[in-house]
Amino acid sequence: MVDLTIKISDKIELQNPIMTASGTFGYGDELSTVINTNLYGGIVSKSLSLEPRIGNPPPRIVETPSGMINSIGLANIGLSRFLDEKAKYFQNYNGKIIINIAGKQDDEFYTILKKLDKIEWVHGFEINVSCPNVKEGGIQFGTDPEFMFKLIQPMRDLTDKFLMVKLSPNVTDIAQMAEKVQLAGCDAVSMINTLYGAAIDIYSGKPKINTVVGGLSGPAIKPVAIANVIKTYKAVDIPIVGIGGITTGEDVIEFLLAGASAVELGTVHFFNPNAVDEILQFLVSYCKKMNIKRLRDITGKAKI
Amino acid sequence: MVDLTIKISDKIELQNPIMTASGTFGYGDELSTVINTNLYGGIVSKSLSLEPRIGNPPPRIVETPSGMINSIGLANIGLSRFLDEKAKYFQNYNGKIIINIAGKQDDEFYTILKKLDKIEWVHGFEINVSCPNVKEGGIQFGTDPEFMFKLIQPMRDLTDKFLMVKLSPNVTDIAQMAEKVQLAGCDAVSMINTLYGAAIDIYSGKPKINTVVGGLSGPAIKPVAIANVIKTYKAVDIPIVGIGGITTGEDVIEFLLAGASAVELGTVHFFNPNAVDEILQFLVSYCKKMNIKRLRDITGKAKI
Amino acid sequence: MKNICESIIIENTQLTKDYWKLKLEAPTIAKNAKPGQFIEIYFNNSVKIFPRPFSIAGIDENNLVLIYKIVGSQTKKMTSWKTGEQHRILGPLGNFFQINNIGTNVLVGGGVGTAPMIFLRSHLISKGLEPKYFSGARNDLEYFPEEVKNSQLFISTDDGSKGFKGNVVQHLEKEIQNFKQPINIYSCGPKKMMEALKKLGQKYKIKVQLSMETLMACGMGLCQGCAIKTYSKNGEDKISLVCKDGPIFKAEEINFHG
Amino acid sequence: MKNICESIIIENTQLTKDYWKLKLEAPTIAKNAKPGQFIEIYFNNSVKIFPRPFSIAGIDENNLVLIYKIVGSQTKKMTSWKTGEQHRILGPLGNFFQINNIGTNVLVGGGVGTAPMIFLRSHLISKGLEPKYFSGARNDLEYFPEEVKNSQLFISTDDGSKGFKGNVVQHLEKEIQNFKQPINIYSCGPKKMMEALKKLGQKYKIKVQLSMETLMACGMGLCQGCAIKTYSKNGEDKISLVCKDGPIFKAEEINFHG
Ligand SMILES: Cc1cc2nc3c(=O)[nH]c(=O)nc-3n(C[C@H](O)[C@H](O)[C@H](O)COP(=O)(O)OP(=O)(O)OC[C@H]3O[C@@H](n4cnc5c(N)ncnc54)[C@H](O)[C@@H]3O)c2cc1C
Ligand SMILES: Cc1cc2nc3c(=O)[nH]c(=O)nc-3n(C[C@H](O)[C@H](O)[C@H](O)COP(=O)(O)OP(=O)(O)OC[C@H]3O[C@@H](n4cnc5c(N)ncnc54)[C@H](O)[C@@H]3O)c2cc1C
Ligand SMILES: Cc1cc2nc3c(=O)[nH]c(=O)nc-3n(C[C@H](O)[C@H](O)[C@H](O)COP(=O)(O)O)c2cc1C
Ligand SMILES: Cc1cc2nc3c(=O)[nH]c(=O)nc-3n(C[C@H](O)[C@H](O)[C@H](O)COP(=O)(O)O)c2cc1C
Ligand code: FES
Ligand code: FES
Repeated sequence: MVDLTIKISDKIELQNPIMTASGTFGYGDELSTVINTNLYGGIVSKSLSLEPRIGNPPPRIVETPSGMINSIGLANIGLSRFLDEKAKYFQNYNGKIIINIAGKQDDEFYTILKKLDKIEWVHGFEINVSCPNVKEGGIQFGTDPEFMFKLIQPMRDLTDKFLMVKLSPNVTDIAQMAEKVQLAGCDAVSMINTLYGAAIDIYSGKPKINTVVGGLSGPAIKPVAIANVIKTYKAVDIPIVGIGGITTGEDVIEFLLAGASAVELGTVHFFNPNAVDEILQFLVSYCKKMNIKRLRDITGKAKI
Repeated sequence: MVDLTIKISDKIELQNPIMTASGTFGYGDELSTVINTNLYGGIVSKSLSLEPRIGNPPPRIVETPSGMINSIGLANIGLSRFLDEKAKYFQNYNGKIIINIAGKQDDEFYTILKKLDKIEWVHGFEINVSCPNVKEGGIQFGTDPEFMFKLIQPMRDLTDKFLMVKLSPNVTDIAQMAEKVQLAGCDAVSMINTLYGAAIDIYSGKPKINTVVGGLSGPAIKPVAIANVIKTYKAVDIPIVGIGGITTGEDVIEFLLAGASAVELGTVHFFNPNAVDEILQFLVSYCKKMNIKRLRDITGKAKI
Repeated sequence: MKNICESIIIENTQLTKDYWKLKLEAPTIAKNAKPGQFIEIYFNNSVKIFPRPFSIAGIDENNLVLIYKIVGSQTKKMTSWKTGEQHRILGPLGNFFQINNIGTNVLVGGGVGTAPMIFLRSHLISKGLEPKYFSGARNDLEYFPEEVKNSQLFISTDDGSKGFKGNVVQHLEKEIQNFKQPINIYSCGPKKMMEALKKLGQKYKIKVQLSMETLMACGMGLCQGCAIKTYSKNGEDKISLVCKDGPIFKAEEINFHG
Repeated sequence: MKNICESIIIENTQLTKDYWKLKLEAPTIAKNAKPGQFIEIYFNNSVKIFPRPFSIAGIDENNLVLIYKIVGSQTKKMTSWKTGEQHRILGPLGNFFQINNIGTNVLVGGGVGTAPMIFLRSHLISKGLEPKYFSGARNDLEYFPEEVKNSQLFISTDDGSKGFKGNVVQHLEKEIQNFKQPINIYSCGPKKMMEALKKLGQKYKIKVQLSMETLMACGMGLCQGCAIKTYSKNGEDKISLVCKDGPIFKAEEINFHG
């Protein structure tokens, strides 16, 4: 028997290390008629804001070599509708439910956090700091260590639930950001959000993404994510949730060896909605072949 | 008749905007028996250091989705052997010759620059600031704006030749770095060098690259490069040389529209040594189709 | 109910220079599919990562019929697919045409927009309805639904190389007074054509349903990438997802100036 | 002289479970190729971007013969290539075996290491020399050079399912005293085997030439990616490029502990 359960901090135990990445799995229920969504260890919701947001105008996505750029603009139905419409599905959901929160200013984050802290089926939070702060002229919360620290530190007092911060790779030193997350008393750090990316239509001269620069994801960015996890694993003691280009079970093992305790599947859902199933099968067969009893034991075990 | 000539500052005019990216074209002569190397507007040499370097131990390269990671470690034959062995080939070379310089401390850069300034067939320099500074505990010259400025500013007094600085994308704000290059009086900026990337063999647990983290290049990183060129074009007035994942003529046009005055071909040489030929043919047919008389006129003309 | 399956290629034949017909065995999808719906085809291990959406052009027992045009790398790749091969597909996706049982049903298809119209037409005929079919193209090299009975088929080409000379909407407007009211228009094709149909609908107070196209990543509401600008019932600016809220929209919903 | 060309597939046939033979028309390369050299095969528009190196296993007029084993995605893809298709290749690349005209030439091939040995053997025979050929494998499912005249062919398998039971180097050591001096060994195969051959060479004072394998990006000295650890003439640590300084090295040059 192979034990796939893992813990991300003492607060969250998952039946397996596979979660969904925010924004790539709808609200969690869309795929439930196509695949068995209970296969996931946990679901991370689409980034939620206080009020509904229609998101950015089209075009919002474009294909790039082994990847894609998106600029959805955090389109979401807002906190109240989310709670009204999705509660029933999530109450009956097997795995853990982590709500990704994205605000345009500090208060928005805190308000959402306080409300959701009381909801029973919400097991934890992932804070998306890759969105521009409207008050501070659109600077991203996630690019300056002090700036981010000021945002996240008060959060620890607002909830005892699992609290994780999702970091952007578009910084000089992601490990330094992770250190701040740890300092703020958060339970874990997840990485990576998308890389900056852009594409231009050479016949119209127009950017292929409405906001000109969007977020690059998919298999293309996996090496960047692995490098970031390796660096961060050396720098902090809190668990790391690895994200970026995961497509196969091999990729999941690679993230775990690099230092991740769990992972999130993102873009793969668009080209292989069934990935979770194939990945879980691989994890079991890998553990058997390599004589690994508990998958969690391989975290950070790369020979580096 | 389509005019493909371009200028990168007043100091260098190229017969076309296609150059080679440092480290992906040997010393410039290796391919000369396979393709017509005179097709390039210019050749950028392998990074040169004062003394020969054997480079990093194997494994040095690995494939990643639509890309690769390398950690060659600036292996090169050193300045004197370079001048002895390659002079004859370069003296007879049609296009412009730009020497990429990589030192481990300030003095090494300056010594090489002074020597090469006197060599007639050397038309200009590309300064590689993505290497670790041995004196300062291995911090990269290219990640801190002030640190880089201190390195490059004295260079302007050492040569009147074309002087370009090659920037790393592994920073929070590449445009800020480019502003420093402009402030230092350099003639141009080239971007991007490789992204950080890593990969782990899941059966041996060993990193697939000797140095654990290496440099990611190839088609996968093109969107990142385009985004960086767009941002930098807004921030500086000096010309930009675009690098990163260029594979086809379409890619070259995309870089020019984004704001590049010229481009360098890198990883593509490994999977399509003939790319320059196919690209030049495309550039001509594109210009005809779009009724563009001078290719240089499209630089920065994306509708952003 | 959406279903992912390994479909088996039953037939893959060239129709015209650029048009191909693909028949796929996919029983569960075939059973549930309605005219206007589409499927996603997955391409393994490809530099281009998105699946590709194709309208269902017909159902033949357990099989789906698609009509596809070579426009880029993946449609090119599809032409090399051989009978017996398995390819993963997802469907049926999206909403479908709302059918009217009285008056005249007018189908307007252009280019690859032909595919869903053929399915819709068979469906209407199976219900005993006799739809009029307007098929327009730039010239006679495009694909036309030859099987349609001549009396109900109205062909036009921009260059007059086949049928009426002019665009398909001009052709329709010329004929429209002869049709029994109420008229219902169903259409799929280039944006320009659909915009003209929206105007025609407003002019003659005809209900028009349009099948919209955009770039899609997931095809099932996960990514929110397939957004188009639309209007809400009370005319406010809105954003809709083609794969989930569409691909079929009422003409008045579409903001063609977005 | 290296040449890039669109080679035409003449033949692509399965030899054993995992081994295939590919014959490609590439006149310029065929004319210049020497035993030990290799070519790079390019794969268009692929998620895996590197070309793949293959030793030349023989020349047949204008054609190159390759023997390849399915080990991953690109070798798998190659099995679908059909006669008449064009595929871009580059070659001949690298250095070649240095041939000795006196004494005994001993070829030692294991697994895909068979390919260059077959070419070398034909070459030696065309010069009137009679090489001994030692072919080793794990078991009889591997590919063996059947065409070799039996008296000169020495087969071994680890499990004894074919020929001598044991590894190829043990086999060779058993036979070596029967061979006429000076002996020259030429080999291509797994690292372990080549390391054992190096030791054998030291023990018996025999010149050994080894064909080395590494991951390659460019195959022609551009990227410096195919580095291996070697020793210089005076025993200093060195780094050599397999594609340019090799693939053939003197056994004493190779640092197997790198
Ligand atoms: C709901 C829906 C139903 C469709 N039904 C059919 C059908 O029945 N038959 C059929 O042949 N095609 C249909 N299409 C279009 C089909 O999906 C595209 O032609 C296909 O994705 C192109 O893939 P490719 O890799 O060959 O081309 P690519 O290499 O991806 O693209 C080639 C060129 O076509 C353009 N392009 C590609 N897709 C679109 C698009 N959706 N809208 C505008 N421009 C595009 C690209 O910008 C590019 O310039 C449908 C699309 C949608 C959204
Ligand atoms: C000079 C030279 C000559 C060669 N000649 C032949 C030949 O004649 N016939 C033949 O079948 N093969 C030969 N090879 C090996 C051949 O190049 C590889 O088998 C091929 O590149 C694998 O491609 P793939 O995409 O199928 O496998 P991949 O998917 O790239 O790899 C599959 C597995 O094999 C491993 N692997 C791949 N290539 C190598 C390598 N070079 N060394 C060690 N492990 C590797 C990978 O790490 C991976 O685990 C030669 C290699 C070199 C360097
Ligand atoms: C279409 C799309 C929408 C996304 N939306 C969000 C979001 O709302 N919030 C967030 O934190 N990350 C969002 N992301 C980022 C992903 O969660 C993930 O971090 C990133 O895509 C890298 O993983 P991948 O390569 O596996 O997709 C989005 C990604 C994509 C492709
Ligand atoms: C094998 C290899 C070696 C490289 N060596 C150097 C180098 O010596 N100096 C340098 O400035 N850049 C070096 N680079 C970076 C390239 O010049 C280029 O900036 C980068 O690869 C991005 O372009 P590409 O995606 O087109 O390859 C190297 C890249 C590769 C792949
Ligand atoms: S294509 Fe993903 S939501 Fe429509
Ligand atoms: S493979 Fe590029 S130098 Fe050898």
